[in-house]
Amino acid sequence: MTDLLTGPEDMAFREEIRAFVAANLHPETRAKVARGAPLAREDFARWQRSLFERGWVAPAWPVEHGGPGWTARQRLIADEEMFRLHTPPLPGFGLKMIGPILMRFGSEAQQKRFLSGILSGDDWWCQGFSEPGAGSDLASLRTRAVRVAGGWRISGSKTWTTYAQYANWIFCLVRTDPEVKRQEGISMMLVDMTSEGVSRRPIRLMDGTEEVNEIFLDDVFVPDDLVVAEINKGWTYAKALLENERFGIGGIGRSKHLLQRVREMAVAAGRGADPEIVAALAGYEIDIMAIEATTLRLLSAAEAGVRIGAETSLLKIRGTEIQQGLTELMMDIAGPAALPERESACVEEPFENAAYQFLNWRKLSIYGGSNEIQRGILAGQVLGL
Amino acid sequence: MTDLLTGPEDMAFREEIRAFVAANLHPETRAKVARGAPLAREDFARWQRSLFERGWVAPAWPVEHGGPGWTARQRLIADEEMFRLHTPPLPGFGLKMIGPILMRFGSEAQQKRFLSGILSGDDWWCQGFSEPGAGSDLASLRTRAVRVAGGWRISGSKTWTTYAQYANWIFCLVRTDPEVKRQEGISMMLVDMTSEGVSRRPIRLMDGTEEVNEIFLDDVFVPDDLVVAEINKGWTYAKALLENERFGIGGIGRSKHLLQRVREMAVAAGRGADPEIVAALAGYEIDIMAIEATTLRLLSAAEAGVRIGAETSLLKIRGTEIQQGLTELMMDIAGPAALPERESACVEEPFENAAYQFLNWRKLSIYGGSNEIQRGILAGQVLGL
Amino acid sequence: MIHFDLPSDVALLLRDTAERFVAENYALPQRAEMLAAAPEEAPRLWSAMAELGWLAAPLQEAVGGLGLTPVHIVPLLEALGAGLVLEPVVPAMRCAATLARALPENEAATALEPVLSGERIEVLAEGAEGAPITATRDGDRVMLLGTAPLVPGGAAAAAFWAVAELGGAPILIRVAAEAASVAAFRLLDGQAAARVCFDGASCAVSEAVPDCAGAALDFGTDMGLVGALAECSGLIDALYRATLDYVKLREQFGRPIGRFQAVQHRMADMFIAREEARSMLHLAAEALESEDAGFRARLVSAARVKIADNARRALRDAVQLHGGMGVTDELAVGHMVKRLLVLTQLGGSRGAHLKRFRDTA
Amino acid sequence: MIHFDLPSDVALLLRDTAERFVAENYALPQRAEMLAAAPEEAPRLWSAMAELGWLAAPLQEAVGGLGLTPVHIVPLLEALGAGLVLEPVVPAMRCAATLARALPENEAATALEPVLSGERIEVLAEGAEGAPITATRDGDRVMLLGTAPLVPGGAAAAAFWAVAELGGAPILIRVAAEAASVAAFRLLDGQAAARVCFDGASCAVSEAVPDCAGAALDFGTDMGLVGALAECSGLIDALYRATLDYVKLREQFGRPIGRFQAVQHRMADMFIAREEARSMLHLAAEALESEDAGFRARLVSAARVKIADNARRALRDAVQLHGGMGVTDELAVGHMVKRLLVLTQLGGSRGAHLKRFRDTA
Repeated sequence: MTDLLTGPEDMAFREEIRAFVAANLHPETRAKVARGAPLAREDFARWQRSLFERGWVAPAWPVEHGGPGWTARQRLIADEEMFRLHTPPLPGFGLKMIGPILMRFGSEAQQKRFLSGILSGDDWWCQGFSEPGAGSDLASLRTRAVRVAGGWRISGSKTWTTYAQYANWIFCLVRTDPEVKRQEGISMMLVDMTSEGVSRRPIRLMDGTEEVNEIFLDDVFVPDDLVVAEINKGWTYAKALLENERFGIGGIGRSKHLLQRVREMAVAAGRGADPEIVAALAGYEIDIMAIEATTLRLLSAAEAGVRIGAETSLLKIRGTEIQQGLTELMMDIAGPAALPERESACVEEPFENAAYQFLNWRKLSIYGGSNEIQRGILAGQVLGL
Repeated sequence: MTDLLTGPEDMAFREEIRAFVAANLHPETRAKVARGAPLAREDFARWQRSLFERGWVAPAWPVEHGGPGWTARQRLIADEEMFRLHTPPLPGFGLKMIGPILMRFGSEAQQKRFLSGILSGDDWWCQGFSEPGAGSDLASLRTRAVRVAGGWRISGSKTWTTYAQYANWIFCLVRTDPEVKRQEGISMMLVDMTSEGVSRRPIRLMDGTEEVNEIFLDDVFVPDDLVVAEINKGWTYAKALLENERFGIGGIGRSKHLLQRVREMAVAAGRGADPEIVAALAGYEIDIMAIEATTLRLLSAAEAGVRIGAETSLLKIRGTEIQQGLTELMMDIAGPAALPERESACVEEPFENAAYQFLNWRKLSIYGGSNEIQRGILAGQVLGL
Repeated sequence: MIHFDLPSDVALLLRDTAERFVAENYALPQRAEMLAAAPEEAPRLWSAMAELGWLAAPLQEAVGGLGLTPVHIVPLLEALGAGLVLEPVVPAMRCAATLARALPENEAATALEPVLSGERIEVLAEGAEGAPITATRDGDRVMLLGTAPLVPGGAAAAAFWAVAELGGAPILIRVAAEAASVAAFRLLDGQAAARVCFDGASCAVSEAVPDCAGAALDFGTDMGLVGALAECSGLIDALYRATLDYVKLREQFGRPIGRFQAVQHRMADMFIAREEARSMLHLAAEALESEDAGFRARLVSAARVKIADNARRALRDAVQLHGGMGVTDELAVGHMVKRLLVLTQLGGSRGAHLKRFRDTA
Repeated sequence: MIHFDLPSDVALLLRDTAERFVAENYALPQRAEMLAAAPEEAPRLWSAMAELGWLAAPLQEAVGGLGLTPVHIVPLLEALGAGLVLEPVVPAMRCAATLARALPENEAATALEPVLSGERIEVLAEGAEGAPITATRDGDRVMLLGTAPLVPGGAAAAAFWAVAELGGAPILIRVAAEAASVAAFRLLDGQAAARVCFDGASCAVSEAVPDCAGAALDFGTDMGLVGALAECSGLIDALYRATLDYVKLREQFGRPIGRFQAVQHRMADMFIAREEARSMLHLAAEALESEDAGFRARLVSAARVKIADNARRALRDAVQLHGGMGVTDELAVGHMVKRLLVLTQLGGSRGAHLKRFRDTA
């Protein structure tokens, strides 16, 4: 891969990252990431702890809240290097989602209470937005909160809740005013997962993992001080999420990491010089370069004061198309070696996760606003159609 | 190309076709078709005359109206052989469109007056359906016919009228009742192109040809006996068109002919063994085979009494995708040799029409119901969405 | 020469039986139970399937079969594919078809009798691409060396017919499971397979079955491919139907998602993918009857390329249109997707079939 | 090392001037008139363009240029591309950039003076792939043999700089148009080109310009590629904007077609194609400043692959969404499509650039 950001300062910064990773990344975690194996809680927690201690755990957070004070350019470099060195990508529910929301909209008490736990990993957050009936159409959500003395009582269910089995907190969108329509009347609340009435059903995915869950909220009490900012304004805060880290949604580091793995697999399969594979890999490398160049160009414009809005949806669309395409190429390279169940004795390294990753990563074009939704956003908000 | 229909009777029939073509196709016409050059009126007329004399000009017509009495299978074979031998595909406005409509809905007088001219080519018909404001949405057409003594007076304009410059007759959809909505209130009328008030503006296409025209109808008188069947039922007759020749809309003969040309070009360009080209050509050959197999399967079902409706839209969609893909491959093979204007002195055979054919055949996915419309038809009429 | 006749009454009867069988025995909870068993356990419904005549169906009567041509069997196999059946019907058919051609009639009848009755499972075992199983003569015995890394249906097989090379020519050698080193495992779609090491296995020279110019093996390969393609076609159809039902029911933004044009166009493409797959399957099944091995290979490989391409496309779209539900293990869709993946990964790469298609032109 | 700074004021000024120039001089009827002229006629607006400094812009001041870096010129070239300008600006720039590097400074200044002033057109002329123009020494003269089959801008050139091989090394030899056999013709987008046969042309050995390791030619090639990519990017943007306007206006089934989801998604893809093209263009333009020829070649070829792919996609969709109007000669769309086609057919195949991209990794 050709790195685009290679000025002297960039290179020094890269060196700093590399040294840190070399000194701190657990070899077991590293091996899992390098081979696309599922990660355990400990893999994440251990790595988060290291980053936290170094002050690097929240690249995009302002310094006053515990961020490292990196520029957007440095964040892209850090992301690239971390992926290249097989560090596990930390789930973003605390660091990229509720953290920034609380910094912007939360009360001082909420910030004081939660931000440090998000940084350290002592608190593990999950996200309670989607519902069985409200996926792409989030505004149709039905989980209700009813006013009681000193707070609210929530009833309903949330789904696709990633890593809820590890979480002690969940931030939820709930309907607080059923009379007004759709987006209005929705509030955001912070719910202690150990509260009475919270239960969980793991959802087994087709790749055999249990990353996601359904969460049932049965008359769960939430005190007033755990409501985020104003009642009935939750939609606004949720929408603001989309603006966070939006220059990172191309997943460039992730794509480059995957490309590297596919290239290694091609070599392992004896097809490192197969013209068809070689051409396909070069094509993807250029595709990634185009997304990286677009990210940098939009970033540069934003830093110069140009308003960049929903344009970044294109990074999500193309980034996920590239990643899904690469998992398919990976599977084709692996051939039958991709087929044994990965827990079975007859797996063949390095191919044992190829088909599983293809299966698992089908989600990329579905979650966080499906690619159909993203194209609709581009058409509506950017193109004015 | 692997021929699928190769039973002894099939082979005998193929021989008959081949002998006829060898004896009758003008070498100049043959050369033009073989190289994808534009055809003149004379190329069509000369070939139609030969077919007419042999009784083969209208493969799908019943024997009593002058058809050869071929089975559907023989029609597919004839189409395949004719294309393979570089015969020019006759425009279908008379033979495939108004002819069958008149046979089914026209008066005996109309049949008597027009069918023989359609067969012999003495009459050249064009089609007056589309209008500047009514393309995909044909039912929004605005050309009006007003009742007068003994007939109607038409005013309006028609567009995309292929080969109108050669035509002496045009069949038009016109609005005869502006009060009812859309499909209702439309009639079909036969208009003598030499009538007072008919004028023509050629439309130059981006490939430089002038195949299509805009036709202006300025208070043109049409006597009652040139109205097709019932007034205000024109939409029904137009829709029936879609059912004609529907097993031929995959354009299998055309695709195979094009594939053969592309293969020859690859050899001429010294890339006959280029693995990328070879793989692409094999892929297209299989794509064509799939469409041929589907045509035969649907046909066989229809002959066994299964009702086959809008399913045949898939033949149009995939057939045109294949043909457009092949023109693009052809252009890639030709490289810069595709670029000189084809009238210029520096053209390089056999590449001189490659880019022009790419340009000209963009129309395939637009006319006769765009591929978007065809997918809508499948979704609506077959899938029930 | 292809006819495209409609399915015969026999074919439809077989298919209907299979559909009923699947409905009764293969609901997802029942299937989950089967998946929980150890892979080397005998597949639960094997003898029931044999009793229904499914294994005997495509073989000529002289060797104990029912004498049905491939086009008669295809609808049955489509139903078994759509039904996510775990029993190794196609691998067993492939093995039996190979033996029926490689062995003299009376020997074949004897060898196949306990197989067709469902008493035991026997399948072919081949080396990996570029690493064939080799045979060498040692006096009046033939010694084997090599491993078959992935034998579908091999987990519970009583015996393997090792496909080995002896002096450059293919031979078949029957090796009882006890005489080989068998490691059973499941594939990601749940079907049981085995890695079989033949090092040290041997038989008398007289017991090795030579295959004249590989004609029996070639036919068996094409038979196995068509069987797998039938399963694919059945699965594409099942995915299409499940997705169509889903988009008609699932509402977002106040209406069924099937009312959105982007969804409609994608469903139209899935319909096209299904129709093309069916047509190519029919073509390949008819070609299987041809004694022209080149023609047969050419059409089977063409079908393989097209159906695998369409399967990939259909499975991607089926998951996407099911949204979050599509990636779970809770609907049949996820299981169908895995099965289709496995089927398209086995039996040779796209490039290899494209090459075979060209080489037989 | 890439910066991605926003366009400078100079760049924007050049672009705005070009846009005004195009608006005043390149309405379709005006352009149709130009196309009706014989191809060998001098392009009408050439000296006006030279006066605006466009030809001198990217050259260093020491050779008579304005000393602007490639990123400054790119917006100008995008505007000329979108404007369907017929004058051979990019071929002339490529030639001048090559000479500025191949010749000693003072000689370059002298050679370029009449070129940059617009007094005459001089372009490079290369043999076809696999059929280079060859040079042989004959005493103190160099004799040429070979043909350049397609020289963009060659129809009205006063002189050609033949790129020839002399003993395996590249040299440049200036041949006046009268000394070569020139056949002028138009390409399908209307631009004038020539087939130039150099058989028998010669010059003194001292006049032949050696190019040390092809460094000047390589730079010129990359410069020419970036120029053509800038035109492509401008055209993709123009197609995108024209199509967006069209789908907002054109009504079918009672509403603008831009309200149909299938059209919206396709427009979103066209937007993406445009954005990616712009980004890759910027990347390539910055890379042009690098003295690392491998890095430069790598990024230019990457840009070429991506932009050509996106151009093809954009032109297909633009025509399709314009429906019947898209295939006519009556809207600018048809002309843009033809121009884009020509640009993507010239300058090397996709495969060749993919290979150059890999080889420079």
